[in-house]
Amino acid sequence: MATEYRVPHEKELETIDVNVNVGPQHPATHGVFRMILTVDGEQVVDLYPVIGYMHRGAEKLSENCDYRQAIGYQDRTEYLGQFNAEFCYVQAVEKLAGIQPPERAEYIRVILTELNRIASHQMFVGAFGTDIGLFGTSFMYSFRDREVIQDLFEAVTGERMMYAYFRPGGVAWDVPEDFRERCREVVAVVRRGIDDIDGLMTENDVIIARCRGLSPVTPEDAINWGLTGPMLRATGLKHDLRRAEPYSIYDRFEFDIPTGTQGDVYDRYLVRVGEMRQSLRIAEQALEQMPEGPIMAEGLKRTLRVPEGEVYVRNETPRGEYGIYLVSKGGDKPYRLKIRSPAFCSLSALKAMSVGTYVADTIINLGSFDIVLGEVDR
Amino acid sequence: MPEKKLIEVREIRDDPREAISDVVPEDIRHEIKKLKPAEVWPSQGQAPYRQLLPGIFQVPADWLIAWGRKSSLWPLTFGLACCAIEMISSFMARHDLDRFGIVPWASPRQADVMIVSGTVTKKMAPAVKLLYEQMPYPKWVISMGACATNGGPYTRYDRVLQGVDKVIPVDVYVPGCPPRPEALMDAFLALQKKIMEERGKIGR
Amino acid sequence: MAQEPSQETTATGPALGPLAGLFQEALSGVQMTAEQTAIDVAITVRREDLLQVMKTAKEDERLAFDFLRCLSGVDHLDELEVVYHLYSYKLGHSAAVKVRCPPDDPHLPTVSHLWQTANWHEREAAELFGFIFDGHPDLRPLLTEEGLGYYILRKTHPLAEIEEWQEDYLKAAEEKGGE
Amino acid sequence: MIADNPWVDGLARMGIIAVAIPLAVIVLTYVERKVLGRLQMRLGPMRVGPYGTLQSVADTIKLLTKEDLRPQTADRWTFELAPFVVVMPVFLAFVTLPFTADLFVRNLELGLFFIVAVSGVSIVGFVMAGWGSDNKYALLGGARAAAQLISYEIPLVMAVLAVAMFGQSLNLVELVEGQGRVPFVVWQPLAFLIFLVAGLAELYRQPFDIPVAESEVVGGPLVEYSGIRWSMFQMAEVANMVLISVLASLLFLGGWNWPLGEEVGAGLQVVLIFVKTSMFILVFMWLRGTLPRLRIDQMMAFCWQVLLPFAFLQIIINGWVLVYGWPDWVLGVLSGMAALAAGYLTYRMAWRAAEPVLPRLHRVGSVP
Repeated sequence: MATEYRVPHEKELETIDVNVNVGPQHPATHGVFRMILTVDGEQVVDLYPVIGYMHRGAEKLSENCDYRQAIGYQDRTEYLGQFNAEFCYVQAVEKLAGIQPPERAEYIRVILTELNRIASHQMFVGAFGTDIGLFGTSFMYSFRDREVIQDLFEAVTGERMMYAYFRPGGVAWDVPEDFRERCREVVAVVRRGIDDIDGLMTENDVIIARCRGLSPVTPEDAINWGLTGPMLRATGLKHDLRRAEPYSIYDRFEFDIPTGTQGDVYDRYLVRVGEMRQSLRIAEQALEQMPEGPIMAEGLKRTLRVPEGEVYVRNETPRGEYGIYLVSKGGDKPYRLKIRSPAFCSLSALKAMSVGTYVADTIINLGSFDIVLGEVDR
Repeated sequence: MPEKKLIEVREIRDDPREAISDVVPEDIRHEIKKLKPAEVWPSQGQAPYRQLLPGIFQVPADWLIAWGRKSSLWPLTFGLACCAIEMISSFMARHDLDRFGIVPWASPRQADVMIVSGTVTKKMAPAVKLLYEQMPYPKWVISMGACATNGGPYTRYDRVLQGVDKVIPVDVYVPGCPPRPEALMDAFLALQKKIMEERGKIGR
Repeated sequence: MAQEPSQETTATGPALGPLAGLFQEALSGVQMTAEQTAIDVAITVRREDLLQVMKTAKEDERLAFDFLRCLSGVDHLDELEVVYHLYSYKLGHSAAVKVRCPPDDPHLPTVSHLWQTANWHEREAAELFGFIFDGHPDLRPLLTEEGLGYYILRKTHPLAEIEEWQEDYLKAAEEKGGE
Repeated sequence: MIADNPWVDGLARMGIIAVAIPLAVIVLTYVERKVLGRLQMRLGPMRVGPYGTLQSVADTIKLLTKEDLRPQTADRWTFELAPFVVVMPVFLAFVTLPFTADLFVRNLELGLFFIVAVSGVSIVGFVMAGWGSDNKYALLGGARAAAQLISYEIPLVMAVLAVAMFGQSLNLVELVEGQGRVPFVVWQPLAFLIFLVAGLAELYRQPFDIPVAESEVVGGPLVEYSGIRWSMFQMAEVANMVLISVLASLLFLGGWNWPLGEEVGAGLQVVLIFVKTSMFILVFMWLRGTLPRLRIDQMMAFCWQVLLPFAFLQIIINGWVLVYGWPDWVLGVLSGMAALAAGYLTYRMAWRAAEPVLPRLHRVGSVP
C-alpha cells in the first residue's frame, strides 16, 4: 500500500535511511552472498546484491580439461544437485558426439537424479526453517533423511558428495546388487520424513502467518526476470522441462507438476515439498521398469573426441533450468562451456522482489530462492 | 524550506552503490582494539594468567583452562563452498558435533574456531581475514578441504587464493574434497589434542 | 506424453528446422544465416540488426520468444561471439541467435530492456569477455573485483601458475629465521 | 531464620542467592542443550564429563578466560556497563522471590510490585548494548528489544494485577497462602495465558526472539560482546527464565500448595515448587525447539490488539466479580470463555490470508 506523500513538518523528527550490510558471512545468506540493505526502520527501501565471492572459474577450468575430467567441476558447481548437473553435462557431450547411452544407464541416471533432487530440497527445507527462526529442528529432520539418501549414493558411487558417476555414454560402473531393495527402503524412509516435515512446518501457524502473501510474483514477471523451476511453478505456470521438452527417458513416467497460485514464499515452499513427493513417484516407477543390460555405450575410445559443433542442453534441476552450452571445435577438450545457472537468474530478481518488505521478510525471501552460491558464481 | 531539506536527506544517505567499489565496505571495516594492553596478550610463550597466579597454582590452572577451552570449541557459522554442506552435515543429528560441546555461533565475537570450509577467492579473502581478526583470543583455524588448503581443483584459476594459509594462520588441515564429517570430527579431536599440548602457552 | 521436438536431429544429419523459416518470414529485410545445432536452430545475424531481430523475436506473433534462457559469450580468437538462447513459453519452441563482433571493438546493443534477466547475464559477459553492451543500465563487474584490467575467460588469458607449496614457504621461513 | 542478627541473616540469604543463581544457570544451560538435542533426535553434550554433565562448566571456564573485546568505535561506558544493567535486575528480583513458605531473602509487603518494577530496568541494558556497540545489527536489535520488551511489559503487568486484585495482596507469600487447595489458574485461565505469553516475550525466546534473531540480526545487541560480558547476557536470560517460571508457579499454580492437603511439610514444599517451575522451564525449551519466529509487526500487533484488550477484559471481569460479590466459579467461567475467544482470535489472525505486501516506495522524507 503506497502511503500518501506529505512534506515533513519543519519540527518533525527527521529520519535517514541506514545501510545494513548482510554477508558475506551471515547465517541467512547460505554461503558467501552479500547484500546491502538500505532500511527505513524495519523496512527495506533498497537492496544491492553482491555476488562473486565464490567465482572460481568452473567454466575456464573445464575448457582446459578432458571431456571426462570436466565432470568433476559440474559436481562442485551445483553442489546440492550434483547428479542433476552431471546429467546435464553428459547429455551435452552425448548430443555432440552422437552417443546413445544404453537403457539401463538411463534408468540408473533418472533414479539417482530424482533422489538427488529430493536431497537438495531437503536442504532447502532445513535452511528455510532456520531462516524463519526454527532452532535447527527443521535442519535436523531434513538431514536425517538426507543422510539416508547420501548413504545410498555412497554405496553406488563411493563418495558422499562429489560423485562423478555419470559418464558420457552411460555410468561409470554398475550399481550394487541390492540396489533395488535399498532404493525401496530409501523411498519409504524419505516418504515418512516428508510427512514429518509437513507436520513441523507446512501447517505451522507461525510459518503461514509469515510466508503467505509475502512478495507474490506474477507469471509474466517471473518469465521476464528469468525465474525457472519451483520459483516459476509457484506463480501458477505449469512448466516443467521434464514435460515441456522431455529429455532422456522422462516421457515414460507419470508424475504431476505441483504448482502454486500466487507465487509467494509459501507457494514456493509448497511446490518444493510437492516436488519431493513427485520425485519419489518417478524413482519408484523407474525402479520397476529398470532393465538389465549394459551400462556403457560400446565403442567409446579412451580419450573422447567430439566432432565440431555446439549444443545447448537444459535440464530441470532442483533450482530450475540448468543449461550447458557446449561448443566443440573437435579435439578432446571443450572449446567453450557455459553454465546457465538457475539461481544466478533468480537472484537477479531479488531486489525487485524484496524492496518494500521488512528486514525479516527479505531474509526468508532470499531463503525461498534456495540459492547455491557455487552455481551462482560458478 | 521543506524541499531543500528533502535533498539534504538524500545527500546524507550514503549510496550503497558507492560502497561496492571496495571489497570490504567501510561499515564493516572498523578497527578492532583489544581491551588489554597489546603486550599482555602476545606474551613470550606464556599465557597472561600465569603472570598473575602464584607458582603452585599454575599447573592446575593450565590444565583446567586448557580443558575448558578444548571442551567448548565454538566454531563460526561460516560456509564458503561445497564443504559447507559436509560441515552442516557434521552438526546434524547423525554425526552431532554437539556431543563434543561444539555448537556453531553466528557472530565472530563469540566464536573460538573458524572452519574455512571451501574455496577462498581473492574477493573473499579480505572478508575471511577480517572475520579472523574479529574473533577474540584464543582462536584457532581449521582449513577444511582441498580448496581451503591449497586451492584444490580450482587452484589454477586466476581469482582463487591458493590456500587460506596465505591470509590467516591455520592450525589443522583436513584433506578431502570434501572431507567426510568424520574427517572434520577428527580435525576437532586433533585440535583438542593440540590445545592440551599447548596449555599454558596459549595467548598468541 | 510429448515426443521429442520435431526439429531435433542428431549432429550427423543437420536438417534445418521450421523455425529458421519463421525467422526469415518475420525478418525479411535482415541478412541472416541459419544452421542446425544438435537441438536448436541457430540464427547468425549482423550486429547492426541485432536489436531489430531481438525485438521482432520477442514481439512477433509467430516467434513470441518471451524468455531469454541464456546469454553466453564465446571467444573465437579472431572474433567474439554472443549467443542468445531464446525460448517461448507460449509456443514451446526454442532457438539461438548469434552475433559476432571483432575483439578490438566489442560493442553490442543491450537487450536488457527486452528481457530483464539479460541484465546480469550481460554484466557477466562484459566482465569476463570484455563486451560493451551499449545502453545497459549498469555495466559494472559482477563476479570479480572492479578494475581487474583483463578478461579472464578470453582464450588469450592463461591459467594461473601454481604458487610454491607451503612446504617451500616454511623452509624459506626457517632458513630466514636460522640466519 | 539462619542467624539471629537480621543483617547477618539477610547477608547469608543473599549469599545463597548469589551462589545459587549462577549454579542454576550452569545446570539449566546443560539441561537445555540436552532437551533440545533430544527434541532434535540427537544426544546433546556427551563427551565432557559423564553424559556431558560438565559441559556448561567447561563453557563457563572458556568464556571467563576469553578475551574481552570492545570495538574501537564503541561507546565505552555504555558498552561496558550494559551487561551489568541487564544482570542486576534479575538478581534484585530474586531478593523478594519466595521459594517456599520461609525460603526467601526478604518477604516484602510490595513484593510483586518490586519484581515488576525492577525487571523493567533490564530493557535499558539492551538499549545501551544496542546503542553502544556501534554496529548496525546491534542497533536494529536494540530498537527491536526496546519495542518488544516495553510492549509486553504492559500485558504482563496487567495479568499480574488481575492476580493481585483477586488475591487482595501484593505480598507474594500471602498470595500463595491465599490460593490454598485451588490455584488461581482455575479461576483466571485468561490471566494465566496472558502471563505465559507475555513472559515468553519478556524472555525473548522463540517465537519472540526477534531482538536476538540469529538469522536476521545475528544476536542483535549481543553481537559485539565476547567472553565474560556475553556470558552475563546469557546468565541474565536463563535466570530470567527461572524468575518467570517461579513467578508463574507462585501466582497461578499455587506455589508450594497442592490440592491434596492444606498443611504441606517443608520438604514437600521444595519438591512442589521445583516440579512446577521445571514444568514451565521445559515448556519454554519445548517451544524453543519447535516454533519459528514471528515478524516484528505481527508480534506488536499481537500484543496491542489481542493481549492487551484481553488483559483489560480480565481486570474488568475481576472488578465485576469483586464488586458484586459473585461466586468464584463465575469468574472461572467468564475468564475461561474469554481465554477461548483469545485463542480463536489468535488462530484467525495467523490463518487469515495475508494481503500481498506491495512495495512502499513513497515515504515521508523521500524524494517523490
